[in-house]
Order: sequence, then structure tokens, then C-alpha cells
Amino acid sequence: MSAGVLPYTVEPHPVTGLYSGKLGTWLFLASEVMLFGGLFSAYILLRVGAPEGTWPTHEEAHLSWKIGGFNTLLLIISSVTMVMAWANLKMNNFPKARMYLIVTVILASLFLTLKISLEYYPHWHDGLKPSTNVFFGLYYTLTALHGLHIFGGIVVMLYFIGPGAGLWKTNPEYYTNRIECTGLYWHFVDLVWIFLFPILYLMN
Amino acid sequence: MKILRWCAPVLVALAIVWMADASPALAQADAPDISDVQIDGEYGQFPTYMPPDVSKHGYHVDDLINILHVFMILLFVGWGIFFVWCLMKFRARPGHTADYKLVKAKAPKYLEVAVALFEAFLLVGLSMPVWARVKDELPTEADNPIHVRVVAEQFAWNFHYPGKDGLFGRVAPEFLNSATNVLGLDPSDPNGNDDFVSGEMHLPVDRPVITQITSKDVIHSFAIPVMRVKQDAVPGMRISVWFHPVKTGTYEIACAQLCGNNHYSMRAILRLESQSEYDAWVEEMAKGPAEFDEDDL
Amino acid sequence: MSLKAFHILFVAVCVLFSLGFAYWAITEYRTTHESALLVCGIFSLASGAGMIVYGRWFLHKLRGVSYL
Amino acid sequence: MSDHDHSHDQGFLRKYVFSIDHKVIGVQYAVTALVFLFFGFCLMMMMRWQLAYPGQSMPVLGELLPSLFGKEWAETNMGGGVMSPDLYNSLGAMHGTIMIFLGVVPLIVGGFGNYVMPLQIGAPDMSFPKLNMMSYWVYFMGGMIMLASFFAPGGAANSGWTSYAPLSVTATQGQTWWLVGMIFLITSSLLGSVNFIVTIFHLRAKGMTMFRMPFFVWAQLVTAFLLLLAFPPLEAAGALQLMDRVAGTSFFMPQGLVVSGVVQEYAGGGSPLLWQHLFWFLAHPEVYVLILPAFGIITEIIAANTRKPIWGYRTMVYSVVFLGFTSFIVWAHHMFITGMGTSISAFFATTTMIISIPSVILLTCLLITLYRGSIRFNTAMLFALSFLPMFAIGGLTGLPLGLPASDIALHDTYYIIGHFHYVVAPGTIFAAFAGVYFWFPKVTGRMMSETLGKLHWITSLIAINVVFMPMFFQGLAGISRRLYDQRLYSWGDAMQGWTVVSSWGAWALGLAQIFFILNFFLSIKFGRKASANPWDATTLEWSAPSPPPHGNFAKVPTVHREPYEYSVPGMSKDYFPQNVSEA
Repeated sequence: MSAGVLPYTVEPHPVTGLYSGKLGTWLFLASEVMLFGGLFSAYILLRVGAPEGTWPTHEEAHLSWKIGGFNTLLLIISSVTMVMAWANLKMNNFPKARMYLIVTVILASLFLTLKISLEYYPHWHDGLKPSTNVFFGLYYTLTALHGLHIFGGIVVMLYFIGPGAGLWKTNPEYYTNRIECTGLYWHFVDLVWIFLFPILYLMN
Repeated sequence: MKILRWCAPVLVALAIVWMADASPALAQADAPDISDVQIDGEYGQFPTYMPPDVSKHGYHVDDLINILHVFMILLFVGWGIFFVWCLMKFRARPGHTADYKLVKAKAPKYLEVAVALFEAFLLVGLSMPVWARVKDELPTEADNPIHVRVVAEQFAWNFHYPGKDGLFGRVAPEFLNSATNVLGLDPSDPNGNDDFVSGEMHLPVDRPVITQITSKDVIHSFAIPVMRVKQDAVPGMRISVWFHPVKTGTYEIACAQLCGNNHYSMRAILRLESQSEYDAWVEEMAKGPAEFDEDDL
Repeated sequence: MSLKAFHILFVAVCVLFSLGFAYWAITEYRTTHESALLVCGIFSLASGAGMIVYGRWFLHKLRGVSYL
Repeated sequence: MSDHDHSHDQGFLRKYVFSIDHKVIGVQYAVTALVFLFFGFCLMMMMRWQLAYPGQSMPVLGELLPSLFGKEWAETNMGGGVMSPDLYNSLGAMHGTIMIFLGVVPLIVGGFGNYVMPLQIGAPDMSFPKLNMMSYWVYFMGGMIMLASFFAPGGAANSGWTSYAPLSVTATQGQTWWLVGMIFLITSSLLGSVNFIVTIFHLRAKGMTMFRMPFFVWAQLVTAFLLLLAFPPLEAAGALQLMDRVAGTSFFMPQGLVVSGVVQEYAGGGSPLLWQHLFWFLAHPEVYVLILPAFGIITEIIAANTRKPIWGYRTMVYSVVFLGFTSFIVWAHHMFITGMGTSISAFFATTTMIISIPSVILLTCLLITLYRGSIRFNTAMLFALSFLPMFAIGGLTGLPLGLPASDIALHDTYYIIGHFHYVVAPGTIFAAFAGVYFWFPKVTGRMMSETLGKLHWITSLIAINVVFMPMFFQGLAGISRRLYDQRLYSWGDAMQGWTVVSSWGAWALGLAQIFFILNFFLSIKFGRKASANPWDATTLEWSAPSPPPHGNFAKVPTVHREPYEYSVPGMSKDYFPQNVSEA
């Protein structure tokens, strides 16, 4: 690990109070805010500028708030389990932390499975495609981008459950920090969903 | 040796001048024929400033540009003199050392404040009123304006005139036919009966014109340099722009926004005529296409 | 900001979201009279309250961890 | 494992190709970017032929390119060796894209930033070395995708570097490649900017407070923030446009579009202006991404070569931070003639006038630094000095474009091309040349030839003004930009003489670069050996050996003073390096 020679990979920097990984993660999240911010503002502009009667009503949108709501619940719980994984690492309880990580991965996978099997697939089958109207274009773009973020999170967590777990033995603090950064990212992704859910499912 | 070192650049500069001098002849070898319409306006061989202005309002824009350029040149020359003087006076040479102490000069601060104030004046005093005038103060019906709709498409300008009734017919994409009905005029709308479409823009002088600009496909930009008018033609939007021609003649309308491979050839002719010539033209145009439409349907 | 602080922020947003969702569900219920809406609205209110309790518990559990 | 232990037994691949040493990555960035710069410049020289001699077959390339791309390509794009309007538009779009995203930014941020910034703050490397390597390779892949797009059916992207919808949505396949390439480039710059910011905050040597950082580091810091926050909206816009092109959505497509007489099947409801807003939200800060590191470079060079502290260092720092903030709220001044209302245009015109003030301050501080200095005219300094008037012309001509009323006459004409090229070409690219001449001894351990360098400077300076000065005249005359053959207009026909002058200037500028290329390669091999501090400069990079070893400093430096302590009274030498504790 080349990072081993650089300062502040584990210990916090005296001025910023953060170790480098955490500062980097926050900066990355700042850019993510701008990314989703750009898309949200596109949503607002297109919605405000939509000609009278072209924005789909609740019925026309065919999005079930029940599925969406359940998925929201899954993601909120997954954030809690993610924090628990980190908290247990802080308390030196690696097996429990790993268990919580596995639960998080399962919840996240369940989210994606439900999303694809109960929403994307039947919608596509019913001819509700991105090209149907601007609303569906936005719906697919926003949720697919969010889904990609979820998928990325799953890959990272699987890495820390499996091959990356060896770091716990050599440098437990470093490992804990990496889980914390993953947790920050995961919270951000869940927060995005908490904003996405109302604007796509409820506000029509 | 030192002279040799500086010779090459001078030679290069001379070569550039010579080539530039020699080459226009080459360029004119197969110039496209644009002589079918004689365009008014003196340009000369190497023009360096704005084209003639044949509008009533254009002098606002010209004044601002003139003031700005005088201001820019004054600033640049003043700045440049100080710059060159510094370079000569403070060049490194035996016996000369730099002064560690930073100058406590007030002058740059005052100058910067002055520049900022002048910019504020340009903005609030000149630019904003002109902009408000050309954008917001559309001529009222009392000014007896001409109404024309400008519909841009790849790669032509269509000028939609309301005819003698002064009312535009309804347009919709479903009626569109690239040979007979380029705008998609609704044949069932009586307002559209005497509407006509022209590829040339004819306007009477000394009357304001209100154009409504839109596009059928991509973004174009409706530019009449001699009228100091420019407005993007955005599909899905209809944007009103007014201008006021004062001098008869034949001029050019350009597309200023990249709109595809033939963007360069998206040129239309603007004919500024006397009121009687214009009326005759309208008379003739309103007759022609209407008959054509009836036969066709 | 550590994960602890971010989690507290997250919990706060979740509480607001639950309240908002409950409000939405109950307003919808008034027009459609779909009982699932009422159930979910009440559940959402309850989980909002639950999140507050959870947040306090979480703060207590991680009191040794810095906010930075 | 630590890299220190392994720095000697790494294989060639790990050491020079997939290296995680910031210096190797910096050189990789710089060399790749210089190649792209030259390539983008060649595209422009081809366009200048068409502009000067429309309809005449191109010398050499008129035969070479058809044989390279095949008969089919030649028929549509280069019948009889004459470039088609489609090819002309492709070259224009790709010239802009390559110069900005593959040339200048990677050179001054990826190259100089990566190489010099960690050295200047006394860091052993960047905070995330592997991320650094990744950002280079992602950039490289993005560049390759852009190059490959020339082979796409219908050629490379041809809707301008701004890719305005709906033109870009209905354009040929090259546009899709462009969008994918852009997503790679954006990802690369995000990774890079995170790395830069963390490095500057966390890895400064002991005693290197924020106000002891060289101005170059400040410029890189602000630039990194701009890249971090301004690029994602373009990524979002790119994703939306990709959806429009690939999945048939209509984010930028309004209802009832009729392209060449055919009613389009888009669902409609989109807004073409949305693209422009998202695009310029990035692309205006991008302008400052182009110019701020250039200011950083010339500040270093001017300080070292006037032998005197920078006048108003703190003011410059505040100005550059202020510029960074303000650059996010001026974007719509690119859109004055899209039909914008009075109050919105007044807002954006006001912010535009406000943002001109810190630029004036930066320029003034550097100018006054010359006063009572002892100016050495080496090649680096000559380039840095010519940056000042050239940037001044670029900045001043921005005024009529920033005021909406005068913008009516000048928008989308050659005036704007002249304006931004004065900022970027004799501005930023001259600063980049200055940087190459200045830091070359540090990177290679050898000096560049001053004679060749000065020849390069004077020829480039003359030629570049011959290229761009006529554009102001053409712009004032109202000639639209991006015209394949301007002689179709009577005023364009009258202006053809200036176009020819400008074209010959461009080719002369191309020839002038031979001096640079020769100098660059010959000096690597035969240049005079350079000491660690050939310019007697004060900042930390000159306290490391030339070239610096892996890990940069033999002993971690401690910083004792401000960056530009030259000609301190009572010292035996006229410079007082930051890391030296006592005289």
C-alpha cells in the first residue's frame, strides 16, 4: 500500500479534523450533490415548463407508492445496519460488524431486485418506456442513475466483506475508516432516494 | 550573432505580410456567385469596423460599441505604456538590483475603482436602457407596425406574412407538406386564407416591424447586421423582436448559430422598399399562393 | 463530519420524510378512502416517532465517538 | 508495502506506465496533452485552408486523408480533396473539444498541477496515488474515444463543442461517442480534483501555512474546486443527452419538431434551452479552469525573474477565491440572445461586470510587481510577460460581449472567437509554454536552449496576433462564426482578405512550433545540465534535486517564510528560499 507512507491515512489532520479518505469522500459527495442537483433542476425546469396537461397524473404515471414506499423503508433500514456495522467495528466487534454489512448488502440487493422485477420489467412490458414522455424519461434516468449508485455500493461492501476484510487484521483502524467512508456514501445514496421517492411517486 | 538571432522573426513577419498580400488573388479564383442580388453597402477590401446601419434604433448599439472600444483602447494603451516603460527601466543589468520594499501606491487602487465605476456606468447607464428598449418596448398598434413571422428551418428562412387581413392562420405540424405547405397552415382556418410565405423578406421603410421568431427543427439565429438585430430561433418558442428600418435597399439576413452542415449557406435577402412598392408586393403575393392552395386541395 | 453526525442528519431527514409521507397518505385517504393509505399513514407517523427514539439511543450508544 | 522500499526494483510498466508517482503521472499528462494540443492545432490548420481557399483541394492532406480513411469516407467528406461542410463542422467541434478538454486543462492542471503542486507544498506525493494514476488513465481512455470517433459512421461530433440540442440530438453517431468520451473526461477530472484538494489541505510540509503557499498552489486549489463542482452538472446533462440520442427520450426536444420535412417522433415536452443552461453552468467555470492555473504559472515565473516579492500576494489570493465563487453565477451571459428577459439579463450582466474586477486586480498586481524589479528576460519570462498584454486584450474584448446591448451585434460572430482565443491561446497556452521552459530543468535535469526558445517566442507572438487580431475586425463587421465559406455573404466576401491573412498567420504559428519541438527533444538529450535551482528561486520545488527522486525530498522540508522572498535587504544572495531557516 503506497498510502502507508503518506500521513493522515488513519489519524485525523490537526486542522481539518479528518483523515484524508474522509475528506476525499466528502468532496466526492459534494460533486455528487452537484450531479443529482443538476438532474433535479432539470426535473424542476421541465416540470414547470411542461405544456398544460402533458405532465402525467398519478394514475397515468402507473407508479405504485406501495412498492416505492416499501423500497424506501428497505433503504432506511439499510442505512441503520450500515451504521451499526461501523459502530461495531469501533467497539472491536468484527464478526458482528460483518454480519451487519451482510444484512446491508441483502437489503440493497432486495431493493434492486424489487425495483427491476416489480417496476422496470412490467413497465417496459406495458410500453411505458423512457421515450413515452418526459416524465418517464426522467423517471428512468434518475432511478437508473440511483440504481447504479446502489450497485456500486453493493460492490464496495462485498469487497469489504470478502477480500478487503484482511485489512482488519493488519490495520483495524484503517479498515474501520474505510467502512466509515462507505457508510457516508451509502447514507448519501439513501438520502437521494428519500428525495427521489416523493418527487417521482407522490407528487403527480 | 545577436543580429542573426533577431533576423529570423523579422523575416517570418515579412513572409506573412507578403503571403497575405499575394493570396487574395488566389482566393477569388472560384468565388461563389452572389451577384444575382446586388447587396447595398460599402465594405472595401480590408474593412475593420461595423457595417452600415440602416435602422432607427441601431445607433444605440453602435454608440455603446464605440464608447467601449475607445475605453478599451485607452486602457490598453495606458497600461501598455507603463508595462513597456517598466520592462525597459527595470531590466536586469550590472549595478541594478530589485527593491524588496513593496510600493505603497494608491494609484492602482484609484484606477481600479475608476474602472469599476465606469463599468457600472456602462452597465446601468448604457447597456441596460438600450437592452430594455430593444427587448421590452415593442411598438404598439398606434405605431402601425408590420407583423411578420419568421420560421427557420435547415437551411432556409421562411417569412410568414398575415396578408391583408393582418391575421395569421393557425399552424400545426400535421398539415405540413414540404412542397406545398412549408409552415403547416391549417386550410380550415379562414384567417390563413390570404397568408403567404416568402423566402425573401420585404419590408417598407419608416415603419416598425415586429417579427415573431421560431424554428421548425434546430436552433438558428436570426441576424441582420445592418439592422443591429440578432435573436436565436428556438424550436418550441416564439420570440418577438422588433426593429425599425429607415433606408431602402437590399441587404442580407444571416444565420448566426451553427445549425448543421449548410449553416454557412443559410442566407436570405432583405428588401427594404417604399410603402407603395411593398403594398404592390403584398398584393401580388397574397394572390398567388392562395390560388395555388385551392388547386392543390 | 463523521458517519455519526451524518447518521443523525439522516435520521432527522427520515423523521421529516415520515411526517411528510404520513401527511400525504392521510390526505389521499380522505379522497380515495383506501384503507391501505390510512394504515401506512399511521405506520409512517409511528416510525417517525420510532426514529426519534432510535436517534437518542444511537447518540447514547456512540457517545464516545467524535462528530468530526 | 511501501513504495520507498520498492522504488528501485519496479519493472518498466510499474515505473513509467502504471506509475503512482505524481511526477511520472504529471509528465504523462503533460506529454499526452501536448500531443493532443498539437493534434487539435492541426485540425484548425486544416479548417483555415478551407476558410482561406474555399473549394480548393487541400495540399498534401487532400490526398493523404482519403487514402487513410478509405474511398467511402473520401466521397462524402473530401470529394476531390476539398473538405465537405460536414467535415468542416466535425473539425470545428473536435478542435474545441480537444483543445479544451484534452489539451489545455490536462496540461496545466493534470501536468503542471500534478508535477509541481506537491513539490511546492513539500509533499512526498499526492494523497491518493492510485486514484491519481486512475485519473490519468481514465483521461487517456476518454481521449482515445474522442479520437476513435473520427472513424464513426458520419464522422466525429459535428455540432460544435457546445453541442447545442436539438442539433446534437439529431446529429450523426459521432455525437454519441463525444458524449461517452466526455463522461470519461469528467470522471477523470473529478478524481483528480478530489486528490488535489485533499493533498493541498493535508500534505503541506511543516510551516507551510495557507498564506505561505505559492500562488500557483492557490490557483490549483480554486481550479480543483471549480472542476469538482461545475463538471457534474455537465455529466448530468451529458447523461440526459445520451438518453435523448439512445433511448429516445425528449429532454431537449420540444413538441412537433420537423427535421427536413419529417415530423419527428419525439414525445416532446423538452426544452432546448435546458441543455444550454446545464452546459454553460459547467462551461463558464471551465473558462476559469483554463485561466487560473495559467495565472499561477506566470506568477511563479514573474516573481522569480523580477527578483522581488509579488505585489499584493494576499489580494491576489482573495481575488482568485472570489473569482472561483463568482464564476458559478455568470453562466447565462453566453445566452443573452436566446430570448432572455430584461431582469435576468441585467442580473447576469451585473455578475459579469463584477467578475471582471478580480481579473483586473490579478493583472494589476502582476504589472506592479515589475515596478522596481530587476527583470531577467529569459524565454520563460518572455512568454510570461507576453501573457499579460495578450490576456489584457482578451479580457477587455470581453466587455462588449458581457454587456447584453453590445452583445446583440457581436454575439456568434468572429469577435467572440477572437476574444476567447486571446484569453486561451496567447494567454493560457503562452503561460503553459512559459511553464514548460521554467520547469523543464526540474523535470529533466537539463536546461532548454535559450536561442531556440527566444526564436519560438518571437515567431509565436507575431504569428498568433496575425491569426487573431483580424477576427475582431471580422466580428465587428458582423460575420457569423462557424461559416464553412463566408463569401456567400457580401460582407463576408469583402472580408475574405482578412481571413487569408489570419490563415497564413495560423500556418506560420504552426511552423514556429518547430522551434519548440526541436528544443524540447534536443534539450532532453543535449541540454546543459541543470542544478537543483537554476533560476535562483525560492519555492520548495527548487530545494529538491533535479529531477526529484521518488518521494521528492531527501529530508522533509520545513517552511519558514512567505513564498517570494527575493532581494531581501542585508542578504548575501538575492533570494531567500522558503525552507532555509537562517541567512
